[in-house]
Amino acid sequence: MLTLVLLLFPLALSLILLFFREVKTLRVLAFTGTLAELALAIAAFVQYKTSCHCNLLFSFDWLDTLGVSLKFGMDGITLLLVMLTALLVPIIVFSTFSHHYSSPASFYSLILLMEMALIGVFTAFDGLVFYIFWEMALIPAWFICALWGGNNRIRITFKFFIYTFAGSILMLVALIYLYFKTPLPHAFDFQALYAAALTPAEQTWIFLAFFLAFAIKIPVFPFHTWQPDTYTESPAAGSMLLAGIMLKMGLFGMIRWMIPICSQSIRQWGDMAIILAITGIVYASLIALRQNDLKRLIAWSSIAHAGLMAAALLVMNLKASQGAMIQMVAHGINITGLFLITDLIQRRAGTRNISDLGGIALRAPRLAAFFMVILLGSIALPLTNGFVGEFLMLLGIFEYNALYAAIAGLTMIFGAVYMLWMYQRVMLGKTQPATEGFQDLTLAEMGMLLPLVILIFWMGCYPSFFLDIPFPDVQQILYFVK
Amino acid sequence: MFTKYIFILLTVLALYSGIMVLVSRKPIHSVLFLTLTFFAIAGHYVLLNAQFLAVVHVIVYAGAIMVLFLFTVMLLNLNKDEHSPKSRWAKLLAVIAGCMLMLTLIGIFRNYDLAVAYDPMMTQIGLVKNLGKILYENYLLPFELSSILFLTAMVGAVLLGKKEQL
Amino acid sequence: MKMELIVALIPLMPLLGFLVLGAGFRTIPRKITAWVGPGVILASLILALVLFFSNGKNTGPTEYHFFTWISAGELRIPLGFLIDPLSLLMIFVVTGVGFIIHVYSVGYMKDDPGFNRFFAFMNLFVFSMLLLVMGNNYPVMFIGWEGVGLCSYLLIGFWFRNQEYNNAAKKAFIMNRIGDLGFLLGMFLLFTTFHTLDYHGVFSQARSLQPGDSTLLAITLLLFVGAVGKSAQIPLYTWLPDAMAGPTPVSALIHAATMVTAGVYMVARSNILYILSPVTMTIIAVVALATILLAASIAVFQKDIKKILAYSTISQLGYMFLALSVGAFSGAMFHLTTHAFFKALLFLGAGSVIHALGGEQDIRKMGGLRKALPVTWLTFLTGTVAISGIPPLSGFFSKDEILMKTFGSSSLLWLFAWLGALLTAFYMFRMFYLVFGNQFRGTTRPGHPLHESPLTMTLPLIVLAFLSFAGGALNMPGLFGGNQLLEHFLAPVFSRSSPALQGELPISHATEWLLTGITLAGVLLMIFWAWRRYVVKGKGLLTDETRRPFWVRIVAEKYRIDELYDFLLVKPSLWLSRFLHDVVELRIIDRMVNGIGQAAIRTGNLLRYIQTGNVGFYLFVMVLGVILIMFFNILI
Amino acid sequence: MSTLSSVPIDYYLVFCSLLFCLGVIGVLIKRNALVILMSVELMINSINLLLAAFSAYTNDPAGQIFVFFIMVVAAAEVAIGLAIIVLIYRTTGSIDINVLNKLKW
Repeated sequence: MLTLVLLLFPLALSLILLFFREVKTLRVLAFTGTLAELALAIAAFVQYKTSCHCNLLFSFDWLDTLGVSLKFGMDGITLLLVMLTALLVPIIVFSTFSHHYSSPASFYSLILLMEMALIGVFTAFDGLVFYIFWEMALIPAWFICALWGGNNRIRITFKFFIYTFAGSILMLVALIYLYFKTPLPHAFDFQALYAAALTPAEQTWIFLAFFLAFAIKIPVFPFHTWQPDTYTESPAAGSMLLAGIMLKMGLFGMIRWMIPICSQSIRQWGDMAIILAITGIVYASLIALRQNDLKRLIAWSSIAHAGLMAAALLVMNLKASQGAMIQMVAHGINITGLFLITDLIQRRAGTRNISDLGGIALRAPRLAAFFMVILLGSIALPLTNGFVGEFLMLLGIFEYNALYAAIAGLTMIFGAVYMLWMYQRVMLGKTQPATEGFQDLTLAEMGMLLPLVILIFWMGCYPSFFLDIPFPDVQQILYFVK
Repeated sequence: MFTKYIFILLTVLALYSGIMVLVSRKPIHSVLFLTLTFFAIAGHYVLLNAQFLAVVHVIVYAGAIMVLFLFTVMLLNLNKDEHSPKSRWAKLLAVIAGCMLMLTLIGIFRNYDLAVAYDPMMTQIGLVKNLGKILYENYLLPFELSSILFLTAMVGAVLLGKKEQL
Repeated sequence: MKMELIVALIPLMPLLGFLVLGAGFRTIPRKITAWVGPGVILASLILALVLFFSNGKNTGPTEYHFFTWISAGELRIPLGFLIDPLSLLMIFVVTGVGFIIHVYSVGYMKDDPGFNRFFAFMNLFVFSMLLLVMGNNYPVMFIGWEGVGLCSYLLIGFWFRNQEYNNAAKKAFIMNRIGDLGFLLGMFLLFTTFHTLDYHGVFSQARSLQPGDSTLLAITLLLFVGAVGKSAQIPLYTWLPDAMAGPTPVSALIHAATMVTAGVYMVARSNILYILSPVTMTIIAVVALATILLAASIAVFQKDIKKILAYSTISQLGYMFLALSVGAFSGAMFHLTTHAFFKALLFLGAGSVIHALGGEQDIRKMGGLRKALPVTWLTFLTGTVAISGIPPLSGFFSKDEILMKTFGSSSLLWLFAWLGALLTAFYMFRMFYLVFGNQFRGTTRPGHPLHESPLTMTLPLIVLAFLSFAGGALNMPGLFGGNQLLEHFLAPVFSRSSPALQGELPISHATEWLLTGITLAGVLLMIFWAWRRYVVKGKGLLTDETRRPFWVRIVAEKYRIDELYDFLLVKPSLWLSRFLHDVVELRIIDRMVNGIGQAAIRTGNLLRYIQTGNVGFYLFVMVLGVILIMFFNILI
Repeated sequence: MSTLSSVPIDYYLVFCSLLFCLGVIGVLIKRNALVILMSVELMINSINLLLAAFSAYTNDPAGQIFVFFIMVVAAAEVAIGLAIIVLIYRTTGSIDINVLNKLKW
């Protein structure tokens, strides 16, 4: 039941918000609402006991004759991602307070709608319902980017929408095909889909369809071209939602839907996919080196990180999968932090061109410290959150194929290069005209970044807390795969 | 055997007037021949022991729809010859297309074995009593929805017919 | 107090210092920082002493488990510490030398606006270094390994207004990262081979392997890549000279005494793995010798006092690796310890000189500082003599031991190592004479007369000078009637690998005396030559560098290795980055994606013309369509 | 009433198909929108009759119910269709479909 509340509460709130006009009321409502959602998520965590697929289950036969049921529930993987979503959205909402968006009611309403859709994606136990939420998440994301984005937004968001939508349609086709292969009576329930009887050729096609859908969403090289533009042109909140949470949809889809269903063909064809993902790591890292737009650089870094996570999931062993699990959370936190800081810098300096910035650390040492911590998290320094994930993922990939791990490991070097170089040009050195009167962080802004920093160290120093949540389910899925 | 003759009579009547609908030059003649066709079809309904349908058919088609057509023809003063008929080739092509369709349809029907179990004259389903029961028991919702459809059509027709801009 | 608590507190004290100073880096007054910064290190040192003495005679390894850090499947990495003689020695070096340098920094950094930040980073460094040496498994070592890299980055770029310094910092971090990747992969291979990453588990399983095992070869090579990065050996050494951009105490602590020796520690820790793979040992020997000679030859022509010391450090680290490569693990650790003393002393002395001259680092603009800086002069002399290897100072004993062991392994290796020792003596005394001999050649800033440093700075110099002088007593070789304290102390750690070393030829005392004599004679000759050249003739100050022969120019320009790397690695990756973005990304991949969209639009444009607008035509087409569909229905 | 077994269902099929094809030909050859609409009615009626015939022959009332609903729809369609024709006439002054070729590419 709590799952349903988690799902419906943001929806209700997003509808309620439409009735208000006053910006302040809207902000307070949206922020307290998302905080309440976080409280609900924590309540779900407390209630969550063992790992069976019966946790916090809600089921309602929706389309009886088709075997579609509104079935929501939580397992460890879901719980982790729901907690991440519930945690990041209040921070994202808070970060928008210093902006003046036109028609704020729809803005906050869309953010909440997005939160609802994301939670729906993660909690759905039914294939069709999963698909519906999957598409539903795209709509608010598109509106947020297209209405409040940068100058080039229409062309770019159009591409974003069509591209990701095209992938999703393939997934729908795959799901429907699977549906007809499920044991009688046909159903879209995930356990029914897992049990679908497929010939190897069929499985390969299903795998290709799923992989394309998820690869576009994540995005995996070479299906990434929508991503840097979209991240760059979106408003800050949009970039954070896209990179922080929406990216995880694809990875989540991989482990929940693709791996258990297509394990055979992943064994057969997975190498191709892994090679693509790993190529993407190097490719994106290299391109990130020369980016001059702060947001674009972070976007490219995100492609690199996402490639590693995708590769880790595809090798299908426990270490890599667990690493991907914790890295999903870690990446969500780090990338949100990086975008937050980019937003802060852009608002203060009026630009996010790296060449126009510099010397910010002189004026804003607190910002420099926070930035450094988040940056260290994203370049995977031990005792920060990024390391645990990367260590496990690389170890898992190494067990699969040492060469892949060596190439994927280049991300450690390249990540350090582009991130530190960026930090050096933005924060260090002498001040530039744009950064001359740079203000340091206010108390509120520190309050916004502090939870992220705490999590970065918490996850880095005591990751067991986070690793234990999805462990039984990941293990079960991998056991099932075998 | 009697019914067979009636069937043939009605069929010939329907087809003749159907052809005349096409052949007539003046729209008003077409309308009148169409009415004749509808009456022939109503006769067929009676022959099939579907009295209710026959009655409804006469009321709706011959009564309402054809009046509407007539009314439109009169109102728009359309009763003129088609001064520039389509080219002969176009007509020929159209007729050929129609015949091909006919052939295709017959070809399809030949593929099916239409063994029919019931004697149509013995069935009582076409009676008002039986049909009404079924209509109000099993098809109540579509029935009610059709009223909404009508309402919509009415509103649409009125809106379209209004002269001034909205 | 419980042992666990003491052990846990040793690294936690510096962490506490970092947290306090880091959180309040804008508010805490300098006076408090001046106490807290060195104080926490002193606390660690005292705790380490407590640990050492309460352990008493029990020198066996003790493991302390705190909690499971990472676990996934059969992988279980505990956050645990291992206290054995090796880690104890390292703890003493780190906290001891660290404390001295912290005290020195109080004076050195007195006027710097980033005083609190400096001590926060220094404390963080000590914390990381302690984790590195105390961990009971490779991943915990790796935490420290990367942590010290980070602190090195932060401290090299401490004066971040200058982008040159930032470049140096970045370079250091990235080169370290390259090594770290090797380390990481080595760990992975260790895990896939032994299914554990604990020292205990790995070493006990490794012992059963055959020498020359190919997996072991790969593991040791990968780990050695890590060591190469951290300990600045060929080919990843170029960051260390650049790292001299940081404040001098940083150079002393991180880039001379502790962090750069992490690689040596790691190899010594993994001694059993290395002993079992002779090929790696040969490679290490070659790399070490090449590094010794390369760095020493570059040092001869350097003009920056700190850069000379940096190259000297690289060269001395080469000696340590040389010792490791011939299986003289305790010799390497001995040299590590004495090197920590005298190199820290030299750096701090250099710092004192720089401090006195108001930031001048060019030795051509120094000279004659003996009178102005008597304490610095005397202590610096101690350090110089020690590093040159003149008895009875510590450097002599540690270097002599390495040379002996090397000779036992191969006389060719010894010859090159001997050459390196001569070079060392020459460049060290060149620097010494140029700085302290003759007359002052520079200019003093008005209001800044040459002055001896304050007590906070000279006191550490004196302490370190004493240690450099007497440090040899730690492991006096049997040749000189010593009892080899350190070797016996460390023996349990290396006992596992000693059976594998049995095949070595013992060297007779006579040979030992002879070799020592040859070395000593050479060194003294070199010192004499340096004295003749720089004091008597007053050379080396000239600026007519263009007239030098070609090979000298190459050496003086550091063999142009930096330029080579720039040409081979940096430029191509930047070019590749641009190529990938401008050509592959925009022209190929993105164009393909957009092409699909445009194809749809173009097709639409073509199909548009079917819409003739003629209703009759539409009807005709529709009927035809229906007929076709039905017709096909029949066919099927 | 006497039996209709002398009239097999095939007769209805052929008759209705002929009527339907007449409607199709009408749609194709006529240019007057009104007559085209009438031809459409002809087609609808042929279908209705066939439905009723099958309904009677198989004793299934659903067919006749559907006829009923089709009539409903047809009535609505005619109402709207004629309204549109009137509108077209008002705007273009003609109901010749060849005039209606504004909607092209």
